[in-house]
Amino acid sequence: MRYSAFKIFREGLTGNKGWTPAWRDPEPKPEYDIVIIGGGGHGLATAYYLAKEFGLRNVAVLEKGWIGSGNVGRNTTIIRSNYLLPGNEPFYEMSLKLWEGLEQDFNYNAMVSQRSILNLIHSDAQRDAFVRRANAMFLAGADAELADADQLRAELPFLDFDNARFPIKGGLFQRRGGTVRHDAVAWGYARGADARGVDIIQNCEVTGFDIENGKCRGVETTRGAIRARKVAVCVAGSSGRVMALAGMRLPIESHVLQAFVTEGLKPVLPGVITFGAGHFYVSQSDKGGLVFGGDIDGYNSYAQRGNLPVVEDVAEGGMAIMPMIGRARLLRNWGGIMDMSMDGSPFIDRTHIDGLYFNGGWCYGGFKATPASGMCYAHLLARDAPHPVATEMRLDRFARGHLIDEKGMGNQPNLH
Amino acid sequence: MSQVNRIKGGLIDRSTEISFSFNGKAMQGHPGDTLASALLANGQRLVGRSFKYHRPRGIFTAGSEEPNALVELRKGAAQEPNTRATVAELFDGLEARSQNHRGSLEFDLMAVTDLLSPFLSAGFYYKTFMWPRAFWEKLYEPAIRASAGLGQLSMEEDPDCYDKGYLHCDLLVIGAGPAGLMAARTAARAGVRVILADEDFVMGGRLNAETLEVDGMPGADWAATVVAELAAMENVRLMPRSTVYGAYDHGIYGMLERCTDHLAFSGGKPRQVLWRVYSRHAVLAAGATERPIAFGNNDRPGVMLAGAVRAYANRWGVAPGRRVAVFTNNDDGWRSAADLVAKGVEVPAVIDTRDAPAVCDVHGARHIRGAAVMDTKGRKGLRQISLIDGQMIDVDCLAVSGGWNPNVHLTCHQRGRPEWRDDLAAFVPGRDLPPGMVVAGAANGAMTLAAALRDGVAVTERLGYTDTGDLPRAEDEPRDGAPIWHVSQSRARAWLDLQNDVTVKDVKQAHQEGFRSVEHLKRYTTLGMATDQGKTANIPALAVMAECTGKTIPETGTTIFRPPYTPVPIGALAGRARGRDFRPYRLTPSHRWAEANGATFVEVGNWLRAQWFAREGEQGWRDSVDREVLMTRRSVGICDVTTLGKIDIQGRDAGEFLNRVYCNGFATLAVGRVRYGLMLREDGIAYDDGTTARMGEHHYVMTTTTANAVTVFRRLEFARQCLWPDLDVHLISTTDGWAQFAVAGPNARNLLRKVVDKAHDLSNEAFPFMGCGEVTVCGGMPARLFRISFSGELAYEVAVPARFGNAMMGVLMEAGREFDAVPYGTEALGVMRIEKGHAAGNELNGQTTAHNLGMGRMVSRKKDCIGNVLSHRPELLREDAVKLVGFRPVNRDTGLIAGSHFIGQGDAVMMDNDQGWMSSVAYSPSLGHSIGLGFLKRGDARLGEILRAVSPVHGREMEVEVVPAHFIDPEGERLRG
Amino acid sequence: MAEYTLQAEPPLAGTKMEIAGVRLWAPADLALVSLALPLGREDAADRAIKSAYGVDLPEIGRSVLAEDDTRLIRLAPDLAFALFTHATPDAGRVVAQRLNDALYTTDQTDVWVALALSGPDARRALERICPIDLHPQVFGLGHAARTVMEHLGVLILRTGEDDYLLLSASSSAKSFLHAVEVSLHNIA
Amino acid sequence: MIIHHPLLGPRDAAEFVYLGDAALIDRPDWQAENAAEAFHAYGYLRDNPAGVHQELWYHEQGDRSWLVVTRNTVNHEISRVELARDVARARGRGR
Repeated sequence: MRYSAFKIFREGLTGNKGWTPAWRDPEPKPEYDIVIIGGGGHGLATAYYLAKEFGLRNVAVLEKGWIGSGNVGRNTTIIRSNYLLPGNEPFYEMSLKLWEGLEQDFNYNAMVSQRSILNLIHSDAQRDAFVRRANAMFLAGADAELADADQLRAELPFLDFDNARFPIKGGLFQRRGGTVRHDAVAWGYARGADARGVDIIQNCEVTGFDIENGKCRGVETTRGAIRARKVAVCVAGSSGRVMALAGMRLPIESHVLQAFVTEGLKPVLPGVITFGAGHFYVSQSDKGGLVFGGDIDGYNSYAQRGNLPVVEDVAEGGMAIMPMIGRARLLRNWGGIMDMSMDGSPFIDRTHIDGLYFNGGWCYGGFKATPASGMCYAHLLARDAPHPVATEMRLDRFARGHLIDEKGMGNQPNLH
Repeated sequence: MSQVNRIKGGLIDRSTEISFSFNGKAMQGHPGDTLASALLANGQRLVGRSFKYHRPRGIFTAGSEEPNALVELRKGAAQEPNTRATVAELFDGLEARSQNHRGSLEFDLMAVTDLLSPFLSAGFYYKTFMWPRAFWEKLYEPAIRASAGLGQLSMEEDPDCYDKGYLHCDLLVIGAGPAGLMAARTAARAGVRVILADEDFVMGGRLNAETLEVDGMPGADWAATVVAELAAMENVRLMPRSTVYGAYDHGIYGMLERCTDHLAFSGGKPRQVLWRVYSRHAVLAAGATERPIAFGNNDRPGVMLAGAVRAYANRWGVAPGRRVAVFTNNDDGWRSAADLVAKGVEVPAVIDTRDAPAVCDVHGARHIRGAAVMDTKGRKGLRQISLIDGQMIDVDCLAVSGGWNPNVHLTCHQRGRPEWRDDLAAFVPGRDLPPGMVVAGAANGAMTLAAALRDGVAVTERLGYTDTGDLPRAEDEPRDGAPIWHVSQSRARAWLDLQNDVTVKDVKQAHQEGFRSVEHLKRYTTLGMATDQGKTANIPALAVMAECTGKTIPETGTTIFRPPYTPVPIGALAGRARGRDFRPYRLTPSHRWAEANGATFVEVGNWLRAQWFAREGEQGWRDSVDREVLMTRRSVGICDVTTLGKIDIQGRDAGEFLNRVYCNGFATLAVGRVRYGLMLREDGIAYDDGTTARMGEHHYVMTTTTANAVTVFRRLEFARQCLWPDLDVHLISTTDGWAQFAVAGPNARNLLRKVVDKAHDLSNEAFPFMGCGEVTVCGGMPARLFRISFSGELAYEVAVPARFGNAMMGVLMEAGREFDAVPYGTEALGVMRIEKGHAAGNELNGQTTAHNLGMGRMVSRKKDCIGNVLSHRPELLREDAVKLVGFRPVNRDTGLIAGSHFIGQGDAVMMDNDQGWMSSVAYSPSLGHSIGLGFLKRGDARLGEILRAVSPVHGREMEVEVVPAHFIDPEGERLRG
Repeated sequence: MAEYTLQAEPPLAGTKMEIAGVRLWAPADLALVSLALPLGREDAADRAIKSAYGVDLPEIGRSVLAEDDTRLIRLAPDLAFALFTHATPDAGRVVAQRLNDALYTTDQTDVWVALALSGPDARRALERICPIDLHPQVFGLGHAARTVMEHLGVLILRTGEDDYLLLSASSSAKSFLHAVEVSLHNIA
Repeated sequence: MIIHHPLLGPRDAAEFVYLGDAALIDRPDWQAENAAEAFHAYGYLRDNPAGVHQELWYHEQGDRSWLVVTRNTVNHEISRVELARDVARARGRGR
């Protein structure tokens, strides 16, 4: 079924009785060419691009709960490509370009809104680092724009320019950055993949891998064994748990990241604002809630909930930078589990087990990466060669000493 | 008399009349009123508009679960959007306004969306607005945003202050209704520390809203006597107006106390206090929330929850209507009818979905059995209801009861799942409660008064707190019911989520489109996402979904309740940490001197440091900085460098310890000598640098960079305790203890000779470069002297106890007067270190190795040290790695740009041609042109080469020449002189 | 006679006020010296303490008053502080000599600043910033704890029934005073 | 969270700084033949269990001790807290 204004109009006149399921609810088949473990944004995008770009349709996506129940369903919805390092920036820029055409591509309005993202600058050293990054973005074909304090004062008069502990000295804009309605991304990809023949199987948890002589032949699930030529793990947040079933230790720790939304408010924020001297970033959703977040709690956790110190820390950052939000109320606060990698950058790679592939380590930057991650993983699965923008996202990079460490924090995941 | 609906009784002070306004209209109420009760008393039924369709909305509940009656309170910067009128305490002068309408509340222009509702069903926006692409941001989205949202922020800084605090107790009782009061009393009498918190401003919970008796007295009176007993006990803390909003790990609870929200003016005191309550145990006695039944047009003002209707009558002396019908599926609804009649309100009918005898006698009311309300009329307020059998009844208020849901929210904050109880047709707390928490009363499914009282005692005793007193006498009032969730015969839209306009049809459509998991349902329809978090909507919607799927409600699922229980202002979560109080300030010892001498300050972490010292006549900061550099290099300059981390390291194994934490050797450092040290992280990346001085046989003083002072200390403690626990090493920070000044320049020694006591020989022979020692200054003041140089000049750092630092700065300047000594700030410091080619934060950025920094040979292969092994990984030692080198502009008039990238002559400006970046730049007044440090591929082998430094973000590029990083005195003659 | 002399300017010198019935002041001339117990030579260190001060080192988290009014505060297995009144900037040397160098000493006098609070509501004010439980049954006389208040590291001591001594870093003395002052104002 | 410090009693976790897996105590021998491999595993590979986890916390706003905390990563329950120094010695670390 193709969605359109006309379709809505016709359904509206006939009592909205003609809508059909956005995706089927198939029983798992005994065998697929490719089984993707994880019905999150990345897994569904991978399936979509496998079918659409590489013509591989005998594909299943296995999801232990409901699709989109992982981090694509609980994030702060930001898209951007303002990275520094060559191992990252071309990948995220490709992702941003994919976002730009995504809705027309999969015929689903995910409310991609390029309302800009701003990183505030509070010191000269920070400005030097942002200039370097802005130029790296240009070199990779992305957009970037430096603003001085006066310009920001005119554009965002509600920021605290006069009484701030860490004065605002300027900012780095990426105007093409913005936000996306996160759940819709999962649904759009699922619907698109389903329409192209991919089986999306919910409530199907993988309990083991069928590995023989160094080759992965399929998976055990709560709904029976499923054989596959290739098994693609795509379960960021749970990577450690799932890959342990294949006997692998990863350069990843699982950490909880909290996110926050306020009650609905009439429009106050034009775009995404990031306060680097504190730990706070914020945007406003189409429904009016201020959606914000900060640092991870900082300890290993699979609990999908956090604790008060970070809640307070984030609120302090918010009040420090925009004290007008003091009377806005926090409505909901949730936690998601992040694959925090050892250098803050992800992996899209084969493993040492033949037929077993791994996508993970997204830290808390996975949402914006969804389209490119799907595209690059699909490329790897279909061609057995990395996509040109994902050549450095390898598991062996630490052994080689090839680090993609944007923040320069080293092998301590909770600092990335 | 504006209070047309005021009836007798209630816990309000009728002797005092207070004035308030709603949408500018003056109204009156009494102390004890909420804004909602006062609005109802004044006959104001229409109070707001719904989120999506802008449908008229009235007051629906009498508590914090309110989905409809959201208003803006106060004005100007104090404007407070989305406040529930049902919990806003009335005060004299209160100004309230309705929100979310264009034009007046009565004639909201946006109400046109309601006419388009067939086209705006669940998830419609995912299916359209995609063409043309550019229209989304420009047209569709702004329109959606403007119509969405609810209240308005003032856009001004929150004028109130907030505070936080910590409370500790043995038992936290959450909710001061019958169960909570009994729990608190039991534990209090047992002598343990008790905190009793309730979100209401009057303790007693439902007892204040009911006509039930305890121990032979009215419930509210009984509650007051218990509260009085507790208030007199030293081990009890009563906290009304305090909402426990979150249950966090290990018995930590978040609680918001509203201190001045019920006052017209805060008097400069915190508006709210955010308490973290540390409690061994908690009794959750949060009561229950009534749920509605969905039927056609059930969203009109005048349709209310039955328990709320009787609360208004009993507690506030307000009749929400003049003719009030009751629609119920359970016994409890009948009590509303009976209480209203007892207060003289006309109740034309009690419509019970059950075909069963009357629960009690309701004078004047028809009992309509096995019936249901199907539709309503009344555009801005209820006028008439029609039943499924076709009969119509004129009413202006309909009290609806669909049963009660235990308030299990806090039991789920640690991911516990509630369990379904068929006899109650409701979820009750599951077994997986937050550790230390027990649940009592209606929250635990003990739905009658007597049961709640019993339960409050029982759960507390189970925690080990016992009281031998008698259980208060009360009755078990009838609470039977038979669930019905929506009236299937209704043809008109039947609302589930009143705020977000989610109807039964929307749920059915979500099912039809495959959004069947509860989470999909919520996300697709926005059910339960409004400010009330679906407190009244979620369970009925779940029931509708269960009907569609043919499963039971528990099979269909439950949603996860997350903190906060009710919304918490961001201002309260931030507390005092805002504006200049966001983080503490650290001041250098000479701060006062600097202030008095024209310093401009800059934030360096939490420190404020003098950036430069402007003199009269200087046109801008560059003038000052150039002068400071030139005067220092020409004669002598003084800079407060106290912010560098200082760690006192003592112990028999201190030398060995240092040898392991620095990559270069420290084993051979002699007493009285200083050495530069480079520290790596264990992953082999350069981490921090500084000097360490050997002050005595077993005594060293380490300096770290300002930025890393805290983390270096932490890492050293890790090495000491976890890696080599049997080394005798002891660390203590002395950063704040010593005021340390760099005295740099050709006249540094001459100046210091005037200050350091004569007994100390400062000659080059006696106190050479990289020497150190304890000295006295100014006639016996203990001091430390280090001959080290960051500027490249003949330089010393002299340290005195910090309390003498301000005076010391003055003395140094006074002694330096004959040399034209200048104070210099961080800018001049930065210029001189770039001139000298020293790496600083921009170079030691956590991404560079000793190899990159040109210090690869310092990493000794002959000993173990942190980072040694991993620093030798192949790709970190690549032959084409970037190397730190100097740059100068080919056109000397050009200013370099930090952050520019290096591109070869003739190469395209793109990533594949990127050869490195400029990390630091400065204008060198010594050389008369801009200079830079940067990282360039194979940089050390490319001296003399001409490259382009491009900065596309500035739209600029310039030619630069690769030069050695030492721009000044490359042989180091000055600093050894 | 030296040409120049140095005047001491302790960051909170002269602080003295009463808010909410609580007296708040900065005690003058407090000296603080850290005492680290050499590994493997703890017994000798203990003996040196005993002979110098006439008391044993207290348990961790406790302090004792020695005969000369020096307060010995035990912070960790191998670390204690000696807190005493001493105006001249040689407290470290004085203590080291007294202990016969059996412990590693570091003068901490200028690293810290002190604020004293006294009054029945002192605890209620501290409740706003102090995360640890100061209830008299839990935090008894002489108890000592290092913790964090308003982002500042603080060593808190209970020196009397309603008396507390708070020590924090000297560089952030003003923020420290502000934090305590605001706490008092907010309960007044 | 609350960490029951073995010497100081219950303290809010906010006084502490987290490092990670207590395996970081087991720093390999730099002279071993497989030192490169061993240090790679030490520095980069983690068990990352969903369940009981031994981990290092530093009492920065307290007594500056490093602790080994045994905590369940699924429900955050802490079952044991030890001084890291004792653990390190028990694991054979010395000078």
